[in-house]
Amino acid sequence: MTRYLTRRLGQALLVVAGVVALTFVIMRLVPGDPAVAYAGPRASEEQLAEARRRFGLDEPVYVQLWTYLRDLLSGDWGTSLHTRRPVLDDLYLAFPASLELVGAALAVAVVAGVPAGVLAARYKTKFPDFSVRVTSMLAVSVPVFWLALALQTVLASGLGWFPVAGEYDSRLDVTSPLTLWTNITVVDALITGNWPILTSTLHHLVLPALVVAAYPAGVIAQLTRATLIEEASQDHARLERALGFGETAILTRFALRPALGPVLSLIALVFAYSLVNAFLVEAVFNWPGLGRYAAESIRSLDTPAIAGVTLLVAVVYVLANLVVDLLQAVVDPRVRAR
Amino acid sequence: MRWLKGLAVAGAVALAASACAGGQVRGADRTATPASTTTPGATQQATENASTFVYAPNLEVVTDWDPATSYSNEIMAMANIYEGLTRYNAQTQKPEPRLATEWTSADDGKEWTFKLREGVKFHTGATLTSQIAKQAIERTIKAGGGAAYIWGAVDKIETPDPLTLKFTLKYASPLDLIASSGYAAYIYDPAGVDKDGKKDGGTGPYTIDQWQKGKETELTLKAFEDYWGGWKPQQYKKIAFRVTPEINTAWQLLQSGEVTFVPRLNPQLFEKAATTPAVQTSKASSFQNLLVLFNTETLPLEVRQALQYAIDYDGLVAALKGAGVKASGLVPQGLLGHVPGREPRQDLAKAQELLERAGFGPDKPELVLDLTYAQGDEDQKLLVTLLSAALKKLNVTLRAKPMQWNAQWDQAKAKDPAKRQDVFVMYWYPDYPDPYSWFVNVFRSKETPDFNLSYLKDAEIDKMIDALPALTATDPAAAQASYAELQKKIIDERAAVAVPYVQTYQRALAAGVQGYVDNPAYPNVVFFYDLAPSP
Amino acid sequence: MSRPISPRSAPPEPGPPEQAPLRRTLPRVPDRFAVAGVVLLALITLAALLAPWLAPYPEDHLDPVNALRPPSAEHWLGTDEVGRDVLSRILYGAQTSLLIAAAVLGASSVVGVTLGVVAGYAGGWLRDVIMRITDVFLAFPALLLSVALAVVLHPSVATVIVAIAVTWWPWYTRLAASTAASVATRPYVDAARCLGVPAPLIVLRHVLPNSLTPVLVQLSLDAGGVILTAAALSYLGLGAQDPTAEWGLMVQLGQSRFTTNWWLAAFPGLAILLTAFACNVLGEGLRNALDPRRTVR
Amino acid sequence: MSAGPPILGAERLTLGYGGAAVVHDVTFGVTEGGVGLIGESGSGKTTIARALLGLLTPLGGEVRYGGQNLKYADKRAFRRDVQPVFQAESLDPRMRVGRSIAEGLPRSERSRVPELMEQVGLDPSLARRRPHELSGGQRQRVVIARALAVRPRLLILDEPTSALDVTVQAKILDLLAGLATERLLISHNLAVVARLCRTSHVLFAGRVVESGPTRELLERPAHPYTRALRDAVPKIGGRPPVATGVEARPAETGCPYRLRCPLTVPECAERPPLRDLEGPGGRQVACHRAEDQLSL
Repeated sequence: MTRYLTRRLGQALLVVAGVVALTFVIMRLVPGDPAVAYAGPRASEEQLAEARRRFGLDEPVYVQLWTYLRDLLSGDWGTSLHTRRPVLDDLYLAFPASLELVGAALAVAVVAGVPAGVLAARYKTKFPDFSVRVTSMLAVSVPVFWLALALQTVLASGLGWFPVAGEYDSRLDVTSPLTLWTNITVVDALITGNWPILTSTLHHLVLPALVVAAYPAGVIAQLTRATLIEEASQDHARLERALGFGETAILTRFALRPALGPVLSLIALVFAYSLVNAFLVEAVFNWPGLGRYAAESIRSLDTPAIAGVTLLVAVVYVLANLVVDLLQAVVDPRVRAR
Repeated sequence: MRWLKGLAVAGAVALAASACAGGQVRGADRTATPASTTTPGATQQATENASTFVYAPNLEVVTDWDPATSYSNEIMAMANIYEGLTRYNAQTQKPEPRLATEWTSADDGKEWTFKLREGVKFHTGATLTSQIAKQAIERTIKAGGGAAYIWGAVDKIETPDPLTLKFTLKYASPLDLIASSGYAAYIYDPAGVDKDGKKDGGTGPYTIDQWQKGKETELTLKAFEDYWGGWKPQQYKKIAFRVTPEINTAWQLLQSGEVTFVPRLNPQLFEKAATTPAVQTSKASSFQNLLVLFNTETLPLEVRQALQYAIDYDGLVAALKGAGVKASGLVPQGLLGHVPGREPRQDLAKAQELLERAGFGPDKPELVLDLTYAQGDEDQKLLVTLLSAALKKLNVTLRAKPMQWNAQWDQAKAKDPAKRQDVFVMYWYPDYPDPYSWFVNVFRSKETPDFNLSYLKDAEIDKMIDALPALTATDPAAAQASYAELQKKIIDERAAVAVPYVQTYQRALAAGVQGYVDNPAYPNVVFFYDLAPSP
Repeated sequence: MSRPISPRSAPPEPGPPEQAPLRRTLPRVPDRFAVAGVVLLALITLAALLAPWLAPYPEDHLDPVNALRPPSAEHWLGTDEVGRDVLSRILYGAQTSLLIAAAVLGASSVVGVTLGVVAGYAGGWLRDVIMRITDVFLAFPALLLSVALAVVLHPSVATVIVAIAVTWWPWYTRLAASTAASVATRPYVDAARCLGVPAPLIVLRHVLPNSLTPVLVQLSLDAGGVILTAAALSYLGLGAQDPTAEWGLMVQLGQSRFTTNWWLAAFPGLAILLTAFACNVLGEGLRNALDPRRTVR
Repeated sequence: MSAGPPILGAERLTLGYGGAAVVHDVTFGVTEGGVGLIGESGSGKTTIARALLGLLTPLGGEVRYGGQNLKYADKRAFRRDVQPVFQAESLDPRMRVGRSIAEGLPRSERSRVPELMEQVGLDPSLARRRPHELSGGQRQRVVIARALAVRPRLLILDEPTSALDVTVQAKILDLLAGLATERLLISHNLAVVARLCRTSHVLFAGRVVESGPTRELLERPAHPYTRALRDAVPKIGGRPPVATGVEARPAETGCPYRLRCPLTVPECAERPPLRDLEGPGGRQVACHRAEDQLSL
């Protein structure tokens, strides 16, 4: 196990190194002089030169790559051109909000997807199965940015069931200010027992979480259904049938457990993907996360910020994959031997 | 400024232009200057205003807390925290007293003396003196960032007494106007400047309450109790900036009463706002106009003139549906140098005739032009769509590229002139309310291009431009004549530019707010102190 | 949407011992679901191909006087802010979407399969090098890498194609490598080697054709993902540019008018949904048909 | 029997994948009259065949071709001389059988395909079919025709008939027996081997446990494993032998077969038996109890 762990970690590091190199290349290729963007349009030649020195743009490329690497490792991810703050600080603020959104979405996805899959497997080829298949297929095919727009207009603006946008009612900042610990509002509100903010945040979370949950819920339902049907067709299920267990009991009591393994590793895999999906939704719902930050960075061609976001998501992605593989290795010793 | 605009405008992606025209506000009378004193008996039995005024900007508010270098969106907050010596009144077209109560100029505009207001307290607790004001301005000049260049004429500053500030200039300049700028002209206590936004060194009616970078409600302001203007109960004591990138979301928030003020709407939403009971609207002409700059180095005069005639000015303004009005020359209405009655008109027959004279046109070789414009700007895109449709008929192909500002600008400044575009589309507005900005930045010749992106090089025009500040400071009538002459030369004779429209700000705010007036000299700024809920 | 990470994308186990040609396997399991996908996709393709004849108005027909008209008899799906017919633009948009999907899948499968087959057949260090490179590209969520690339390149349809293809090919490399490695051990490959057929010819004649089936299935499963990713990029302003008719771009342009002129964003979004749905259903059916373990009816 | 070295041979050949040996120290030559390699699946037969075909690099020892190490031999001549005949399934499912047969032929000789097909008893009109459109026996004939195309001197037959029906098997064996080439036959089926090979080697767990004239082996097996093979496969068309012992795995020390062997003595656990010359026809056997067996 230790050997497998080291090898797998080594691979992950290698991949991260490749990602760093790729981000560096992309940053080099972006048109527009970052020094100009930073120093402002009316900067004098001296100010420009100063900005170039600041970004190390006057050095040869390999030195720049080395500096970039060293800075990354020492926690200096560069300075955003549009917020003029360290990129890492910006990410530290934005990432928790996205984490909150994606976490909520995945919870919704599991709560909706697993029972749907069970239902479909139980009544396979019948109407419930058909509707679950169609719905889950629609869920993975829907453009999230469009779904966000539609749900916001109908459920929030039209019917008034949910708030239109935002993370919580901003008036609460005055009446019951929130002490920040983790920067994840829900968690902080829980820790500090700030109920008004907690309920407000949960209420605000519903719509964006539903939208982000569409894709993972669809995939989870499909996977649960397929795994359950496979499990139910195996020998042990036949035995259980012979012992007089009903179909529902077999599915939920015996088949569901082994099916949960793949679903769990799937969740880890769709995590990073949902993070990217959240990017497309955050602007619509005014959610102060990574996506909104990235969108602004793209608009202002803020290369350090774009690189920072890319790097962060790639690392999350690599980590998620690593976790999946390690989980599988724990569960299934054959993986280790590969 | 262009840079800021690049941000703000590109940021507006789906947002229609900021809007304009007129200056009328539905259901609100205006209070332009603070009441000098608060006599408790005089105010009606107004109850203390406990509500928060929520402003919904489409971009992050603060990128720079330093009043010396601040040059971006934070003007929305800064103009309420900090004050300058003067403030420009868009109605009278004159600077009015703010921290200075009166001022005089001498020596043909090369010497200016400002009398400071008495009893003004900084948020730091310090009292305003000419010494602190001098320190602030000198610090701003030394920092050299943002719009610090506006003080370029200043030679030295003296403080003959604690309330008198005397400037000696290298050349004549309208310093009272310069001092009203929304950028780099603030008088502040340098001890209060804090880049982390925990405190500030302003004198204005509001001070920083909380700044949470990256949060949805990024910034809250609270009333500064010791404000020299005093406080009435009904005035807003709490201000919040709630960042809302999507215009459609902003509108829904306004409708549900969660935000009080939305600075930009598109024409359709604005129309809807006008008929929504809970919402009032405001239209005001701005100082921001669209420039279509023709490359004077690559395009023959006839082609440039043909392009001027090919633009469907009326169609464009009609499609803007109130978000812009046809421009009359380079200088928007409300500024010195504006010349009425020179609105351009489309004339395709004339355009074709001119093209044919240059050897192009329907039966002649095809002409291919490269145009660059701001990515994500719907109004510029509209211009491009209409222009390419018109030019197609004249056998001219417009290769239009939407670009990020940095990239667009970089290409325009390319060392190799062959790599530069033929047509450059951008917005321009002045840092302080004076038309000089257009001429010195965009049309004065320069060795290496920066904003002179028509690449015009004309010694005579340069000479006239250089004389403008002194004329403005000493002889406004002569300045006006000079501006008129310059516009004739640049637009008609040299055909370096076409100016299709001036933007109109179209604001939407909660119906219950009284006293909102747009001041185009401070774009997107709401002077919260002037507002109150209707009784 | 970046490349979906779902069970659909996991490189399958090396297939059953002998994969019969796709053609022969297909009719074995007719899935009504898949048939529905085929029909839907065929209709959409037909609409795209016949757009110039079907569309009631030319693609770039401007009519500012009739701007922002709601759906009516003249304009079934209404008009946009410069008076262009939404229905016509959706029909032309189908061309763009299908073109992007075809180009991305074509380019990335050619590159991916070539590298994968070489890696799978050659094995050894060559395989290791190729696979590590694919790992790096796989670590980027497709949308993000596309964003980064689209920032570097100029936003356009071509950029979208390049950007997505760059993130897409590694999946086919993985898939083809694992299949090719198993094909390489087949007796007919040994037989060919014994006949002295040179390695490149063996790869071309035997390994490549016999590694294609899983890739074809994966391609059909991926079409929906590509269309969604392309739409997302255009929605972010990094893809197709006006006046090109592209669905994601149309949603983005219509977004700010969703409360006032809902048809601008609603119909293009629906078009994306339907097309992605058709592709996904078809891909799912194909996979079920070709993978007996998963055939569940 | 002609003089000179055998056309192909194994010299102390040790084979394996990824460093782990599955064939240990095997030596034999392909002599006139056909040579058989007999053993259950997993005994290393196919691995040896792949090594003899030059598809697998030996871990130790060498493959000898025309009296020299194959490594240094003329590969083109070798490829012409030695051809495999694998199972019927060894055809590319996507390739028309005519093309499969022609694969080893230079372009100018493609016209020989009908002739080759007739030679193996196939109707030339089948050339445009794909493998799945042919019967098992037809496919096997295609495989043989493909090998014959380059006019080899030696065919290495790896289970050429095991997937076929009994009647078809017999026809294919007739065909093979009638060919004018040398042959090395690999099979689990003693009866098939007896039909085609004068000499045979019995493999167990990657080792040759008994060698000798095939008829001798059949009539008087000296090794208990050979006996088990013979008894389990009484006639053509039978299934591979099912191990009778509870423990089917080869032992790692001593005699590899001892865990299945009904005749073990303490010595079997102590050291592996040597391959000794025993009796006529170059008969060799590796068993501590060989003499007892022969005397049975």
